Amino acid sequence: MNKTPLNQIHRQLGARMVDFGGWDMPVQYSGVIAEHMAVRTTAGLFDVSHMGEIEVSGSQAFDFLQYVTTNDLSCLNDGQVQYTALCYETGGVVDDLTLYRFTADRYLLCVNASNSDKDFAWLEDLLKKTAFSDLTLTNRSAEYAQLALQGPVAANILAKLTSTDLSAIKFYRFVEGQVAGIDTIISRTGYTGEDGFELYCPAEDGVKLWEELMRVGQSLGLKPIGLGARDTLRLEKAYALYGHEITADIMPIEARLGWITKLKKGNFVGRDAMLKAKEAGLPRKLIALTLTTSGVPREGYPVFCNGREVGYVTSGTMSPILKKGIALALVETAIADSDQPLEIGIRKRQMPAERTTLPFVK
Amino acid sequence: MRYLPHTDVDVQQMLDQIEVSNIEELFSGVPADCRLKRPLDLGAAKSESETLTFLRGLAEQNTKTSDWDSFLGGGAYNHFIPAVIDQLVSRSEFYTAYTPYQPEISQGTLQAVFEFQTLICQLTGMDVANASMYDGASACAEAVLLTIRAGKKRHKILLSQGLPPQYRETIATYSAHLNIDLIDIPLQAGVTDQVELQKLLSDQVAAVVIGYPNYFGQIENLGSIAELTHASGARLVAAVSEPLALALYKSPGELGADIVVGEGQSFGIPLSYGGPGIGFFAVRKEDMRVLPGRLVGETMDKDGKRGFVLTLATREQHIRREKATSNICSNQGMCVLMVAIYLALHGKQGLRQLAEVNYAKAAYAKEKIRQLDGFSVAFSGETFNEFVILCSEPVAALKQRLEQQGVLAGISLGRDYPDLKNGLLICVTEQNSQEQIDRLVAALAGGEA
Amino acid sequence: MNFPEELKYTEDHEWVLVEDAVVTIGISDFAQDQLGDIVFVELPEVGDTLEEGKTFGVVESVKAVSDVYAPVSGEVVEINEELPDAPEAVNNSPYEDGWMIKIKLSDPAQLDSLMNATVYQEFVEKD
Amino acid sequence: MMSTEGRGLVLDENLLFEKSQSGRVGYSIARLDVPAVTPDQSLIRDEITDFPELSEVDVVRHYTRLSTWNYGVDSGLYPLGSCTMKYNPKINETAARLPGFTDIHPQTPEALNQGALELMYNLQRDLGEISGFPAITLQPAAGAQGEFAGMLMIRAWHEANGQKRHKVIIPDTAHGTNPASSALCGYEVITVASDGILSKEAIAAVMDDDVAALMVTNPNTLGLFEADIRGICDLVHERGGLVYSDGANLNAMMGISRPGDIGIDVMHFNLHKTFSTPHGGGGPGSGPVGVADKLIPFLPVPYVVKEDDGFKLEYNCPQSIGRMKSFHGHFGILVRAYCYILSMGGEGLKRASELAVLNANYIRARLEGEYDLPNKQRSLHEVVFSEEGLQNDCHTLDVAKRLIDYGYHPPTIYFPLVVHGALMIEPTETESKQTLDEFCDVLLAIAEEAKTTPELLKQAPVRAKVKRLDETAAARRPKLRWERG
Repeated sequence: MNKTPLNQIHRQLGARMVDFGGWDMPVQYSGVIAEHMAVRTTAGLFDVSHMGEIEVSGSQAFDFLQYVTTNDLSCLNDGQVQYTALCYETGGVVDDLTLYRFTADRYLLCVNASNSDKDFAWLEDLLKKTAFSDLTLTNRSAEYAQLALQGPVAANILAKLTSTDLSAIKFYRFVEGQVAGIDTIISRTGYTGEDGFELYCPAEDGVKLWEELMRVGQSLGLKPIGLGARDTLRLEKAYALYGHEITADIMPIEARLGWITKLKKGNFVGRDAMLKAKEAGLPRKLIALTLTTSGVPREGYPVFCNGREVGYVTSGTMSPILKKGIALALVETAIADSDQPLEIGIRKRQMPAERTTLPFVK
Repeated sequence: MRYLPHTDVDVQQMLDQIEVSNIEELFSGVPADCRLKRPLDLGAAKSESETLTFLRGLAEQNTKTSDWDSFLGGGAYNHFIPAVIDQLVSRSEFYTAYTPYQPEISQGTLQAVFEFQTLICQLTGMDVANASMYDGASACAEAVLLTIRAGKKRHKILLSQGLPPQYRETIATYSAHLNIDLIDIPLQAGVTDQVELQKLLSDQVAAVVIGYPNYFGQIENLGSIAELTHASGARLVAAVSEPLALALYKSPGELGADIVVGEGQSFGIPLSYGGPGIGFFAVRKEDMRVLPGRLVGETMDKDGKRGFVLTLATREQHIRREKATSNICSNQGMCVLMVAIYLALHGKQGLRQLAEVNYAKAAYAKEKIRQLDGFSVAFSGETFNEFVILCSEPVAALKQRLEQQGVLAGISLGRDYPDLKNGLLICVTEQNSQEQIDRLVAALAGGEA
Repeated sequence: MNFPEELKYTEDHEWVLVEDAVVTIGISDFAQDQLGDIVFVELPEVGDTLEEGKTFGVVESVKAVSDVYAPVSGEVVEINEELPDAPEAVNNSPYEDGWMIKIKLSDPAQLDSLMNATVYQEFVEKD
Repeated sequence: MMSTEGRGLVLDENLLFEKSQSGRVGYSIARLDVPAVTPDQSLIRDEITDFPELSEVDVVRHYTRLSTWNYGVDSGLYPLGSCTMKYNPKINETAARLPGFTDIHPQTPEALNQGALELMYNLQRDLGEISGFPAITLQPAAGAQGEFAGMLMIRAWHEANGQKRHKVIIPDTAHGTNPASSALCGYEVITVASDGILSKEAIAAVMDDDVAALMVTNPNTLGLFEADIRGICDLVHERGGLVYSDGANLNAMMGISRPGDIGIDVMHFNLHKTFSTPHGGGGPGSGPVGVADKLIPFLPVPYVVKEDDGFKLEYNCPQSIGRMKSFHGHFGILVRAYCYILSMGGEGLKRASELAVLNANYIRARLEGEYDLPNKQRSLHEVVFSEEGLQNDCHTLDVAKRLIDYGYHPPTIYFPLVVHGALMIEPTETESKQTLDEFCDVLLAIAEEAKTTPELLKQAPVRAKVKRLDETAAARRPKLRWERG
């Protein structure tokens, strides 16, 4: 199994480890709920070094990326980050990612751990098939350790270790600076819905960065956070997770990701399929549901309307904040747009669920 | 009638001995208002040749895996069956015998079952195996009941959504009225989501049930799941619907499973439209006395000669009645024999080699299909002889298109997995030649098969 | 068949040896004889609390199972660890090696309702 | 001819594992015609320790020799009470092995397996005609699972009517599976004593609004027809309960009386008893269940229906109790049973029941007097003697073991529990008068031996592969698998 540079630390901290898409990762330290609450109230530190990093550089890097991703690169300046996606010709999603622009001809793609090899192969494939010449793809996944520092007091903690003016880094922007004397990409991004940073540093410095952050963060309530809370946190904010809301079988425009799908920017992989689908009218749409009775909706459970199956749950959990079962579900557009009552099929019973505006936790 | 030996003379002599004047009198205990006052409407008896002709007529209307290119799996597998098996199980000393209650004249059955129990233990990496259950699904349901019995006050069962749907449905039937709380563990990339699993585990969970390989042919990381499960004090049940995989991959026992159940049909039992198959059931020594089903044990006779008997019978319904570990009172005797003979023939080397052939053929098909436009392989993880593809063409139409060309392409997943409406489960075994696989790929691509 | 004088007996054929607050419990010679060859004995765990008249264990022969009932209420302070591996002790030595559990009495008064050897002997003989 | 003379060629045979020779093979696998690839090493297991390695000849001789230690219906009379060990016709085996039946995958589209579905549909129809039930499920894998399915339907019916009943009444003569199946449905079992047959009064005494069902076996395990059955069914129905009938003894009733006509609500069949499918040394069996109209919505899924465009598997039953096992039941066994029904026809089946009853009564008439008969009522397909009157401390077990020396399989012994040292004999219809005479002569001779030379009984059997086995040792120190010593 793959291990991140911080694997030993997790074990020393007594984390419970799981196989996460081939990576030996911490699922929890103290407990999912406690960790969840820490991130919402103070701060949490995540080891996300399993994420993949792919560098694209060269004079045609821009054109190539503009062609292979769904979002519009032209509205991106140096030092900015963009949430975007790679799609198949069918419009289905290869992966979702954050794209970092260093210069007009140097970019870094941060992709999902379990997809990084698939993504890299896919990009190489496209490169062969197309006319783009002057650019190089480099898989830098092994070179980086990545930590996510998230929560209301994240900035206060980070400030103790860097001279960089954090207030100058706005949301979805990044700078290259030093943290605890380590060269680090400081990115004001995250996957929790809280303020915070994602920090990229050389793999060999990962342990030191972690220890320094924990040292200065403890007094401010910083806790190590596992994948368990990472998932409940993102779901409360209704962030899509690959393999759930978006898959090879689901178009971003079906998954409320129209905002990263710029059909007007010109041709890109998957665009034709999406245009066609849009013309025909999208059959499915992602909606948010909250169970009005007890019970926990789970991925794959069917959604019913007047006894008829009209869709299924893509992600579901018990919200630690709301103390209710919450779910994202992909359902027939007509039903999604109507106000007809919906039920989620939990085993043989159908539990009433009401539509909720996103995100679940404001 | 050729099965009824009585001559009129016999009948008369017997009636005289009984001291009644006719057979009717023998039924005097049956009140008139309970009598059927007309003949049974079943038509007249058919001669042997008429019967066979009629049944052949029905048989010929069916689609034989031996004539078509079949890529159907999903819990029933098309493997080759050596001629030896039917020849031996056709010995009527085996198949016309009853459950071996009289050990002195049942040593053949008893030794064969004892050997079967041993073979299953070796294959699964467990300590004790019973004399078999009805099938994999019911064995899995019985395993769930065992963990509830043995789990003291624990009443929750976590079922991976990667368990075959028919297993999950059977478990639901068996546990309907026993205050058991069944909870699904979602999948991530085609395997049990361990993050979700960790969130669901608690001191109320009696067992975690995982398919190995799972319904999508994926090899689950049992070792890591076992650690999580045991950390919460629950039992790990591994359900194996394609046991040939156990000849290649680490055994569930080695990976920490507490109970291993599964379906043995792959080992020399014909598909027969899905039954009879055979369920196997293996546990650790600690659970020996809460095991359901029959057990054969070794002992000695008066002269100190080795012999075999049914043992630990006090677990069973004919003694414990409503307190029994199960209501089961049969095993799959004939199928036990088929499986044991199959395993004896293939042995240490053959079974491994056969598993490798299945793996290589499936890998070949998977790669070919991956390269087709309009198709993608659904999940990236390790698979044995089955895998899921996603089709841009509606699956129902696709399947019918291929049926026109004599290809049974696979099983649509839409009904059991709403999020895999475009999913097709494809199985490739040693029975599928390269030509067959290439035909499948060509047909999928839209060309002639 | 022998029924030691120093013991007290129940109608379910358990015997009780009273040593101040702690009592030792097993099944009588008559009971083991009725059951035949005993192949398995299931006992409670130390710390379990037993209620008079409620079953606390199981004794199995090849083709029969019978529950064993607590003659008195109390907490289990010791069990005969040997029995699971040597169930035959209950046949060969029902009153010594075949003892099953020791419990701390919660209500000594319950002892008064038990039979002495003579009464018990009459009881099994008219059975 | 009645004797314990003669020599059998009964030879010893080691276990597979003891015969194994490293490097020996008994298989052939087609050449790999695709590129060889293997999975990630970290997932792969080491070779299976001590797994056998044998040649084809080794395996064939091993099992052939094992078979010679077995006694089957084809070896001789097999009068096991309540097990109906009738002859297993060979055409059944031929039919079940037709490639059109063996080589069909359960997931094949229904339109492509119409023959199999038609066979199942016809069998459902014929079992319905024989039992008087409007609907049949073929799914249960065996009688015990049929019972379980039946009790689940009863519980589902009560719950659909908003009733939470907790108890099931079961007579003391019942098979152990009855209480076990009830317990699986969460029911508490109320045992009721029967004096040979059940009286309406006995049931009335325990029947209340908390009783979900009465489970009967008819004819019961003493071979007696429950004469009050109609009245008993009415009584139970009046109090809102249902009646389950164990079909184990249907072999006495074909064409005579139909459970569905006399107030029974649900019954399971044992195809391996009544319908001649082989017992296979313990299975596979098959336990279809017939139900009254009111229970149809609760049948397990799937079952076969006939529509304009052919036969289909019906899954869409919202109130169904669900699925009992994978796929569609023990199809291979269904083929054999249907083949039997075709061969017998309606008249043949009735004749089978008549002769089964004649045979049992003939044995009764020949042995009564020498063997104690506790219940004197007119019995049907089986007869139960007790061990009363056996001389010199000989017991039922000794008689059974001595029968083995004479070349017969013993009857069912020590069941039903209500008869002291029960000897339960069910000859079935496929045994001739001559066979029964020899058997009776032997039993009479054994009773005589008990008087004169009891040691012959005590030592028996002396001519089988092994002598009496130490079951106590087997249970005290269980050895349930071979291990390298």
